[in-house]
Amino acid sequence: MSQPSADTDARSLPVRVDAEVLENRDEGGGNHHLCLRVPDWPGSAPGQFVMLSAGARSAVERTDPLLPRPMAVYRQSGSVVEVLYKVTGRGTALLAQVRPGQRVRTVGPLGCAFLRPDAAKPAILVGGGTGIASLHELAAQCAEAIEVTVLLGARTAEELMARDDFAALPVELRIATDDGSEGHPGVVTELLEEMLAEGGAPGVYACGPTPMMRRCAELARAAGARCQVSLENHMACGFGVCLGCAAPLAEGGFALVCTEGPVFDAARVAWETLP
Amino acid sequence: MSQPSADTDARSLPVRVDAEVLENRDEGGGNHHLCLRVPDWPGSAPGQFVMLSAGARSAVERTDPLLPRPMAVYRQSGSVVEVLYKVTGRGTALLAQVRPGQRVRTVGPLGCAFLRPDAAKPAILVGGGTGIASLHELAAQCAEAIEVTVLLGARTAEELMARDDFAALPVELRIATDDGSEGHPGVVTELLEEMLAEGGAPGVYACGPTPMMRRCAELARAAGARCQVSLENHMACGFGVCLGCAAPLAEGGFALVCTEGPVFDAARVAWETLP
Amino acid sequence: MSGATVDSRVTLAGIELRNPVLTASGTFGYGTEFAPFLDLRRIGGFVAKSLTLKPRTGNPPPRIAEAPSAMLNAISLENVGVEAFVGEKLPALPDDVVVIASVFGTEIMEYAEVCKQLTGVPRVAGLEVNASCPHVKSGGIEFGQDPRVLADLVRSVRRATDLPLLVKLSPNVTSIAEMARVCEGEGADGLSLINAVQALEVDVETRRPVLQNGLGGLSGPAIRPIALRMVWQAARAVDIPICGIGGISDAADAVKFLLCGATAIQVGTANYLNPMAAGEIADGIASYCEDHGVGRVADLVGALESF
Amino acid sequence: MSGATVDSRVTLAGIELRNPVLTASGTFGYGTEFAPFLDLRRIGGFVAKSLTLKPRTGNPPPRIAEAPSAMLNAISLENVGVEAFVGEKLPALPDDVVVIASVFGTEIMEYAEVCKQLTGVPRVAGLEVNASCPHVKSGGIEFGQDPRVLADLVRSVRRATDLPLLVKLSPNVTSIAEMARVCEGEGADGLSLINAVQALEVDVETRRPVLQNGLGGLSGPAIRPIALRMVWQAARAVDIPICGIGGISDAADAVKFLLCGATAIQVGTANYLNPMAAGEIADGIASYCEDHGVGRVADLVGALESF
Ligand SMILES: Cc1cc2nc3c(=O)[nH]c(=O)nc-3n(C[C@H](O)[C@H](O)[C@H](O)COP(=O)(O)OP(=O)(O)OC[C@H]3O[C@@H](n4cnc5c(N)ncnc54)[C@H](O)[C@@H]3O)c2cc1C
Ligand SMILES: Cc1cc2nc3c(=O)[nH]c(=O)nc-3n(C[C@H](O)[C@H](O)[C@H](O)COP(=O)(O)OP(=O)(O)OC[C@H]3O[C@@H](n4cnc5c(N)ncnc54)[C@H](O)[C@@H]3O)c2cc1C
Ligand SMILES: Cc1cc2nc3c(=O)[nH]c(=O)nc-3n(C[C@H](O)[C@H](O)[C@H](O)COP(=O)(O)O)c2cc1C
Ligand SMILES: Cc1cc2nc3c(=O)[nH]c(=O)nc-3n(C[C@H](O)[C@H](O)[C@H](O)COP(=O)(O)O)c2cc1C
Ligand code: FES
Ligand code: FES
Repeated sequence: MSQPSADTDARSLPVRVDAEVLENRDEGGGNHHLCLRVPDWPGSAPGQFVMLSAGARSAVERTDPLLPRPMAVYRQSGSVVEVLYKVTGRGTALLAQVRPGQRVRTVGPLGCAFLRPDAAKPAILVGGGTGIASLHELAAQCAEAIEVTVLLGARTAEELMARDDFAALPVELRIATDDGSEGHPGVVTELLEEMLAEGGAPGVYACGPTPMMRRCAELARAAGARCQVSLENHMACGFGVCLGCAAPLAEGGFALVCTEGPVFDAARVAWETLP
Repeated sequence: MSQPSADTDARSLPVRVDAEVLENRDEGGGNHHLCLRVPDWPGSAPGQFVMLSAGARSAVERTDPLLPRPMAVYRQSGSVVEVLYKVTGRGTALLAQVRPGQRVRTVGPLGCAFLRPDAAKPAILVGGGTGIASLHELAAQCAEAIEVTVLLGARTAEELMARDDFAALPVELRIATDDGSEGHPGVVTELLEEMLAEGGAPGVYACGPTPMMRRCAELARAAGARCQVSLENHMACGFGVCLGCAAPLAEGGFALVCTEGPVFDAARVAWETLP
Repeated sequence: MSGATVDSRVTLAGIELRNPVLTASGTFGYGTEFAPFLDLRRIGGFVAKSLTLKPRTGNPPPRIAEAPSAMLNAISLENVGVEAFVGEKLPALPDDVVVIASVFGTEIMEYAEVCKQLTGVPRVAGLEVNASCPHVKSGGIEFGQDPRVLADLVRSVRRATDLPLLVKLSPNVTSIAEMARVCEGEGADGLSLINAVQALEVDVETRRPVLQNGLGGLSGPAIRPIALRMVWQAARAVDIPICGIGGISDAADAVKFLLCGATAIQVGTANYLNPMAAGEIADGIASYCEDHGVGRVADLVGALESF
Repeated sequence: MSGATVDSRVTLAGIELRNPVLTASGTFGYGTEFAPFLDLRRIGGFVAKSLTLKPRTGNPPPRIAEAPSAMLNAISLENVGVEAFVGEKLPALPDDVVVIASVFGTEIMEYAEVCKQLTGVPRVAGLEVNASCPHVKSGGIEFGQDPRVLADLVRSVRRATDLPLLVKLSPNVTSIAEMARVCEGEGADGLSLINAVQALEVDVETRRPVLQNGLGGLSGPAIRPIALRMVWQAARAVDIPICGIGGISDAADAVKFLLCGATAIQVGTANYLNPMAAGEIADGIASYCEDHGVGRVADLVGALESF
């Protein structure tokens, strides 16, 4: 299985499979847990994602909604690929209706993974909303080698994704909810601010809504810490051909989030013009 | 509850309801049995139909497939409306995926019913394929008053719809299958031919594929029997505004199948140009 | 959330509407068909099926087919004729319902004559001239596809009536802005757009077109982004009001057209799928306004911001 | 059912293709991106992303959005430039893959120069001139929207190359037949149609267009019936071969275009949803032929029967 690495050549070649649904569980708060059997799954590294089309190969070929949805690989083992997703619109609502035994068209693994964490430094993982799903594989791998703190944020305790899975890892877990229904009352970046104030220039790994990631980037820069973010741009293909997912770079020009990302060094992103 | 009648003024006003699915059972051979709760259902007469949109009010608003599907009222009792349908394309396949508790947009009852059978004459009902579903209410009502023979045809015994429900009625039931797997080996109109040869000028009531109905019309005319057919034109609205369902008439011009039909006197139909 | 505090009234080409939701010609019959489903006083009004001088039957079937997020139709000119409309259809409608009559023809004189006969009829609030009809003299090209033919048409009907005059444009053109300006120049009071998009669908088993007529008109959600573009372009080209049409299925769709510059909208194909759609859209626009702090629906018109 | 006995070869504008399935410019990158999914030798060939003289970056995001049975894009001119295409992209492709280069520009001289630079490059089997680019001198109207501008463009690129020359037409016109005849008259060897349909989508929360660029191009299944109509119209207007494009997602869709007169087809947006689509469509056409007793795919071309 591949190690966390953004080295393009080390990436496994993606497959396209009409994957069998093993499980598709409603976990409450709009969150769902999907287990797919993907024969020939080549393995993915933390931060990589798949493109999922619900219904493309089910009994009914639908042309609406049309585009596949990008989803992080939440966990993987052998040919079983897990995805944790929130119903936010029509595509994810359709996905939530798929039953075990039906098929979901799956393309992946795609994208560049998180860069291997520096073995000498503690890591802080900051996840907000659906961004949490992108961090579980990273947390699990890092926790074997270094000290890891995971900060998770959501609007309410009910909407919080994956709490129990993170709690089962050998990491320090802290939670923030907007309504104070669990953990710190407020936004998750306030927890990051607190932790960075303690010094030590840890590695920061963030995935969540743009304002959250932007704030993480600012805080990390101020603290002299390196910060990687996983961007959530809209995508049509996921493998570098539609040019739809361009993110503006601080150095000028654009990078494709699907092939050059989704993981970027936070300092490279032109946060002001990122949609 | 209303009696069989094509009297326009006696028709109940249709309703539009996002009906709750009580049951949606796969009966094998592509056939499915759907039970809907339609509050304020005004009752329908044999031969009337509903327009069903699967998914219009489910969790996912889909725009494809777009048009609702016309389906005969198979049975009704109070606010429960039953439909028997075969999966033949994308719309019916989508309908087959709907689960109890979900909603199916329902508009109806629509169309003109079969004319009340002549109390002095026996009735022969001829159903082929999905047309069988249009005849059950008629059979049930007629059987209370007159001698009824029901002839049902299908490609195979497995694909045959509603056999057991018809068998439970006080009617004479005869079956034909193309492959001879049940009953008469051949087409159902051969059974009709046999029966008409016995004389007595019964009333003939037919619903099924166009070639079948056309043959019934020919046989009935030759035997001097009156024949009513229920046409299955493609429809967009079902209540007379799109003008899409026009059927050519022998007298020239067109009739709207959804409002002037679906039941027509077979002699009125221009069979050569009916699509 | 109820929208009760919102002022929904708009004025389209001089016609005062209770709210901006009309229904589109050919998708709402002559109005009475919807009585079981919808109190017509819940919507702004309706545009009746296009009328010709004499009653006409339409094309032989098949006349409709399904397409991705759309339908195709080739109904052609089927209608009861102007006389039956005035004598039978209009009187059957409840009072207080705004009726716009749609006019159709195979030559300009027929259009003008139908307009004349509808002028002065008390229940007719305005006319919509359907310019998507093939112009036999120009070799089958639509009236609305040639700026000169369109100008002639609008000039003639303008002379024939003093009723509020909307011209319904064909989308099958290079420049909708040019066609809009032609109509404005000839005295149209407003524009309705778009009509169905010319299209073709084929059956690979029979190897024939699915419609007996061959070509048909594409309508429904699939054409909405095209319609929205054309409404935006037309609204920037002219000062007369615009009635937006094309794939509108819910209140959000309708709001998009208003933002792009439409003063009112028409619900078309959606009426078939949901005979209560127009009423729900009218209520939904008001709720949208209330939820977004907009006091008057008219304030949405043309309020699109650039990026 | 395997299609193995069917002769799938077609000749498009002098280019011999193993089968009639190409992939559309801008939806297939420079070919190598599909290597994990599809042996490029399974399809007829591909049309590369449109090239300009110099490398260009595209529009700022958002560049794409979803629409009913469709997507919208405003990628603009983003490409690696003709030099990098010849120097880096072409050599990375396996032998025996038919490559058609697509050419783009903001003025006619740029088109001609890019065509010149691609002529004589061994791996380039033909050129496709993308006429859906806004012509700055005509005030932003597309090259393919004005018959005179289109004639000038085709004349210039025809002089610049002796490679098989396809002109890719814009669907945003009144008469596709007229545009087709213009290209034929100026010596084009074939036509590709349609490009994406100009469209607009709005976000009712932000009250802005969903694309940063405002307008975008609509592609995918929603436009298929429009594309099919235009291919049918163009095929009746000219004698040069046509490559059909627009919403093709499966073999049946492809067969419809062949029946309407297309010699070959291009798969576009479907590549995004299913990177194996083009291969599956190629196989599916052969199976269709086998199942329907058609010995040669070429026999389907223009075989539509009237009703
Ligand atoms: C690399 C990557 C990994 C992701 N991983 C996860 C995950 O593990 N779990 C999870 O719940 N979500 C994840 N997301 C976000 C997820 O893709 C969106 O929530 C989803 O596409 C929304 O689709 P919808 O049909 O519900 O919404 P709609 O609003 O109906 O979608 C309309 C269009 O917008 C796009 N879109 C809308 N929201 C987003 C978004 N936030 N990001 C990207 N595209 C969007 C859709 O893909 C679609 O094309 C990820 C996004 C990216 C880019
Ligand atoms: C008055 C009436 C009553 C009917 N009652 C029944 C019934 O009780 N049970 C049953 O199984 N079927 C019935 N049918 C037929 C049923 O409507 C079609 O089988 C169904 O519409 C096919 O839809 P699809 O999505 O499976 O097929 P698709 O081929 O995907 O449909 C594409 C389009 O064609 C139309 N269409 C295709 N076949 C037919 C057809 N045979 N009749 C009308 N439209 C068609 C669809 O409605 C849709 O608009 C009835 C039809 C009519 C007109
Ligand atoms: C079956 C059908 C019949 C139509 N008849 C007419 C007509 O008679 N006159 C007219 O101006 N438009 C007619 N139209 C066009 C509609 O009024 C409307 O412009 C078009 O369908 C686009 O709107 P929609 O996508 O909301 O349906 C018809 C449309 C359909 C689908
Ligand atoms: C994201 C995107 C980018 C495109 N870029 C180009 C391009 O560079 N050159 C071109 O000629 N067409 C381009 N097209 C148009 C396609 O080649 C095709 O003509 C159009 O999408 C219709 O086909 P489809 O519906 O199968 O996608 C692009 C289309 C999309 C969706
Ligand atoms: S999603 Fe298509 S290039 Fe990135
Ligand atoms: S189905 Fe619309 S008029 Fe009959």
